[in-house]
Amino acid sequence: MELVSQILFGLLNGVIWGISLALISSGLNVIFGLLGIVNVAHGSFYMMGAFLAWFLSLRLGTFWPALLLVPAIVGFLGILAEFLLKPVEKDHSLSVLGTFGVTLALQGTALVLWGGAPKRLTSPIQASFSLFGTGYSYYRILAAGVSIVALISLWFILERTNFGLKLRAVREDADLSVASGIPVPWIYSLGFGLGAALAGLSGTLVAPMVSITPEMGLRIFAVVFLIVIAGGLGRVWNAVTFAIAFSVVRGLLTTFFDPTSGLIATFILVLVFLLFRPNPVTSRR
Amino acid sequence: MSDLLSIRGLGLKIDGKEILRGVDMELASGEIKGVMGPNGAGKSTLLRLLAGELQPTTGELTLCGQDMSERPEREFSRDGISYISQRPGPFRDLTVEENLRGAAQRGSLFSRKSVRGKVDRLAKLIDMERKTDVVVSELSYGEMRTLDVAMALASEPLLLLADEPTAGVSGGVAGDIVDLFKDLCESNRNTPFHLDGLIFVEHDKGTVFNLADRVGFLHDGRLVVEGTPESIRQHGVVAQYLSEHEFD
Amino acid sequence: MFTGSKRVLLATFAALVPITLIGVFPLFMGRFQVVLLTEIIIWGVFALSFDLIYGYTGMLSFGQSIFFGVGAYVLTYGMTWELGLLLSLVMVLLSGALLGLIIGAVAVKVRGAKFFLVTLVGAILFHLVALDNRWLTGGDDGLLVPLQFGGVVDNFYLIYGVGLFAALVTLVIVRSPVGLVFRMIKGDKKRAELLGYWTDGYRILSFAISGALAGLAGGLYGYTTGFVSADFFHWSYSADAVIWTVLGGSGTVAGPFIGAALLTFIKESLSSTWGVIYPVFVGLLLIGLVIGFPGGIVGLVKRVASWTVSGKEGSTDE
Amino acid sequence: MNDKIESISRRNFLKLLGSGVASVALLGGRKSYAKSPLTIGLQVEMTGGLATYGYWHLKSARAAIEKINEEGGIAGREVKLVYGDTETNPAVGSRVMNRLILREGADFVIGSQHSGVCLASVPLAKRFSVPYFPIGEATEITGPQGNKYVFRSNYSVKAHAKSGYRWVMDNLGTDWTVVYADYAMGQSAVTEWSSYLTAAGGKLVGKIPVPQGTDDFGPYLKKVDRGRTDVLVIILYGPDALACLRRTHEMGLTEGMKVFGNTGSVEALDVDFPGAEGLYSVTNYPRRSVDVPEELKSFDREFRASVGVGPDGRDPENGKIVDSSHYWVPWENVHFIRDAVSSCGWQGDRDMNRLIDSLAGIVVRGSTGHPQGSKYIRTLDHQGFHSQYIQQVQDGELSIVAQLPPEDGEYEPLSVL
Repeated sequence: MELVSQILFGLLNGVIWGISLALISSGLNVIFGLLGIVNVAHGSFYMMGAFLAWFLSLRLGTFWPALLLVPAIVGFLGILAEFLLKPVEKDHSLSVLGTFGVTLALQGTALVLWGGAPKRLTSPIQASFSLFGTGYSYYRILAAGVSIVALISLWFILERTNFGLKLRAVREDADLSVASGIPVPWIYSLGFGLGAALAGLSGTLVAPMVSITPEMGLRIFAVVFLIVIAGGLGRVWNAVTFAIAFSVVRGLLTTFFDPTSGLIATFILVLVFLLFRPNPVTSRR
Repeated sequence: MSDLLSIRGLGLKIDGKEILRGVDMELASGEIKGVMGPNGAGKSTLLRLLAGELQPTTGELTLCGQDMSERPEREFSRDGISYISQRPGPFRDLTVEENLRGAAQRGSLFSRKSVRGKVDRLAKLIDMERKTDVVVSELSYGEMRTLDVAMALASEPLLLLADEPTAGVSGGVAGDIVDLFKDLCESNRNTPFHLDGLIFVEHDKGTVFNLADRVGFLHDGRLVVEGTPESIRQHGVVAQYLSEHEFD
Repeated sequence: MFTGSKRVLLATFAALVPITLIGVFPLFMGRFQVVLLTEIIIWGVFALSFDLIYGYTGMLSFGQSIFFGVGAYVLTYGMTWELGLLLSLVMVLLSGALLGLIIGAVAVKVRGAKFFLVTLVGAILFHLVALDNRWLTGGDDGLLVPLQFGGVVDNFYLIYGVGLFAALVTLVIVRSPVGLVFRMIKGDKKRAELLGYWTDGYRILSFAISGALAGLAGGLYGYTTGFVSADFFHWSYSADAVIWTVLGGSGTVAGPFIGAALLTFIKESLSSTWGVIYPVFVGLLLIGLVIGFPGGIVGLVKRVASWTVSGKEGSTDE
Repeated sequence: MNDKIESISRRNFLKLLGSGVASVALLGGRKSYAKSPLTIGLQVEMTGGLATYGYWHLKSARAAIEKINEEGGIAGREVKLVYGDTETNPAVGSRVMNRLILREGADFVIGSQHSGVCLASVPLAKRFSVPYFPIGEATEITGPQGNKYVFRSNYSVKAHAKSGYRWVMDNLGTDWTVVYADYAMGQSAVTEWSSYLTAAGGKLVGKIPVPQGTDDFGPYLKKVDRGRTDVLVIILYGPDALACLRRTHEMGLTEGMKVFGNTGSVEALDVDFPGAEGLYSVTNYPRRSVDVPEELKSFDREFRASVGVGPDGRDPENGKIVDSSHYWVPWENVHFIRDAVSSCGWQGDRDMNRLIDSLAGIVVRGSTGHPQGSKYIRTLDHQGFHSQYIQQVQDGELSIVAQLPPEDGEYEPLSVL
């Protein structure tokens, strides 16, 4: 009985965390999957999101405005970074290096501004309910709900708006996009900004649940990349599914095995998948 | 005499789209074959299949009696097929000499002397002895194409595949390239860089009819007709194509 | 080279001057400067190992720390089992090369961003495994290396000698026909394959040589500091090698050493106040290099040199 | 003093850049001893994971040296502080150790808080014959990995466990579940605590390892067997401890169960949050002045005033919270150096053996120089023993609930020097 409750808890908890992971992954999916820019700095946008949420909450005395303000600020940071790196964004190696530079700069800035000590943001909703015999905070449910709304909005933007159409078309055939009058450089900037904003939103949402440190971005970015590649570049729903699956599998593996071994096993699984999956670029629709 | 190259029922499907369907073709030793056809007919694809860059979905491909259809790309070059692609191929960050050396050294990686001799001869053949230290990115388009030809010859191939080798090149240089092909095909078997066969794709019909012994006409992935330049002109589809491209 | 014999001579001379200067450095310097220079040479060899696969063969790997860590531990165990320094270093080279073959054979299956990711995840995995196996690695707390230490200056000349050896071997390799194939693969892998080369084989070979060099750096580092820990596997060591190489100039033998020297030196000279913003500085430097000077310092020097010397493009590899 | 050091190294740098190699020769090399100041080096975490500790360690060492210089220095010589940032990284820490000894000419080095840095520095202390005072708590530092130049005046992981387990068993409960960081520090701590527990007849209900940098403690805490556990022992550091405590509260584990943390769990953290309330933990020294034992109060007042710590355990200038369990160590180590040097008449390298002899077995009483209280450094392995406290979070503040004497922490030496 105890075991069943543990597994059920693990599943549900995994899904809730997986949705946050899906949100940040979808941001990378726009930047890397659709635009083809290898953005190593994506984790840092997430980290900046969490720090800014903490900072703004303390300044304003309430958490909620951060939900709108932070994605806007981080999105702007993204546009700025893309603008700087425009000359090299088509070259995979150079954009890895350039965005790694952005990572170091952002992480260093956070360290200088706010120090290395872990920050804690009090949850805006304190109430919790009982889930399989243990308490579970309402805020987590709310955070997952906001993430889902954001993911649906992203889907809407990509599939139903003119901007989304252009975003999806721009990499397929850059020449054609130019010919049809779309300002290609702007599509890249805005797309990058949109992706960064999603990472920022994800950072904001997790801020009341985690310890906020400058290193949190580096800890997550490899996982996010793996999810986007494994799910197939540019496929929003695949990445969401993979993020949740990854989170659940990791949760269960680390719960029932020695956690570090569980982590190792998860990484090996994903690595094998990464190496032996048919090339997602050619199998694109 | 046995055929140098023979293909039977060659077909290629990509994402459910048929690019080539059931192409049969033979190339006799010493023969120069031109391939013509409208855009999108599958000319370049045919050459890429012959060069090993693409793998056919159906059909078989034999070179000197050896079945090549299952072999990896690099072995085509080793077995005597060289390929000049539609876009200039020299390594842009390397010098002319390094490009030639890279192409020439493959079979004899550590016999520096023989490689060096070959590189010298190639540089002379294309009249670039003075430019060996120039980095490719600084060459003109025509020079790059000429270098492509030399690199293709470096492995001393039996068969050369050339995809529009003279397109975009000024008349003089284009003429030089065509002359070089002719010379090498007609040369004695013991001359360096002698070619046993040549298949080329070309839009310029003057070049095609001047250079080729036989011409094949591709349309919509099928080899519609093949024959001597004289005979092929009479064929309905070809005649129509030629009249539409009067001023090519 | 055909006509460049004069240039080769000039380049050799240009390389001999700093090599000699470094060689006599301990005669004039304090012990700390010698220790620092020793460390810089080791980092230079480490960066060089990265340069071989990135600057020459065109593969952006974040997995160099794997070999660094393995090299350090192989040396530690070699010394613990009293095999002697020479034999231990040979073991380090062999294990690095072997591991390079294995990891290379797996990693070359993918390219571009996926290659970067596979090597990065590889490093993360090795780090986790090292942390998890304290019986072997000592985990975070690490192990002490039993030393037959002969003093700062003796150690310097040992590292200097090995570093020179590593640089020379690399120079010979990149100048050899094999090195030309590496550079062709970097330029256009498909095209090299078309010319008949088994490019994956060459990429694996490049990985193996690089693994041996990175392992050597790790071994030397462990030998110099007398301490190894699971931390050596952390990919941030790989990232350092990447940054040093890009700053110094990738695709050159001197670049990695120059980059490692400059950044180590800058970092060492920064006061505590400035030390805090060092990562920001390096981040902005990296962005600037990538968009402004992809050739790094050596590239810049070459460009300046070709302006001043009659505009003839130089391609020396020192 | 600090400014002087900084400007020297910057000048050094510019010279090397500007006039090439030769000019630095003048600055290199080791100074002669005649009338020069006595130099104490400090390896300090200014950046990286333990930067919160480093901030205080630097203040503490600086204050101690300032005070000693006002009192006329050590054996008539002025004391100079040199320090370097380890970035909480053993490789960098090892380089800092080299620099402090070889370039800055440190005669003594006070070590880092980071065990990895300490272990990497231990062989260097021996190589250069420089007495080294590590602060990191890995037991091996004064055990099989130590050497005769290494003196640790503060507790090791083993000493903490030895001193604390009895109190926890007697006061909180005998059936424990341990949640611990799955890397070196956590692993060795869990081994020590649980072996003392089981040897004394307690029961280890569960052992739950958590990988470093875990954000989601849910699945791990779900494994805690609530019915059978009296005490939830948390052996985690910094961000992980914070994340764990919050989730413990959210999941309702604090009800009907006592929570006990190691020294790292709430060190330098603001404990005014729901998850921390009621938590017990061990500490070497009280965070707040009110909790300092009567006989040490006057020393504590002077010590806090010198370092710049308010009676509430915060920096009055910026509100930073002190790492009360550790920040006294650099201060006291400076005083240990003074005590030993004055008593043996140390002048330089050739007096090294005499110095080592007078440090080994040294006993001190509570004083301004040793505000933490009486303690001694054991001759056999150079490990120090002192009193330890149990503290609890009450109304958002850390209050002392018990004091444990130095003898409680004493264990058999792991190896003898």
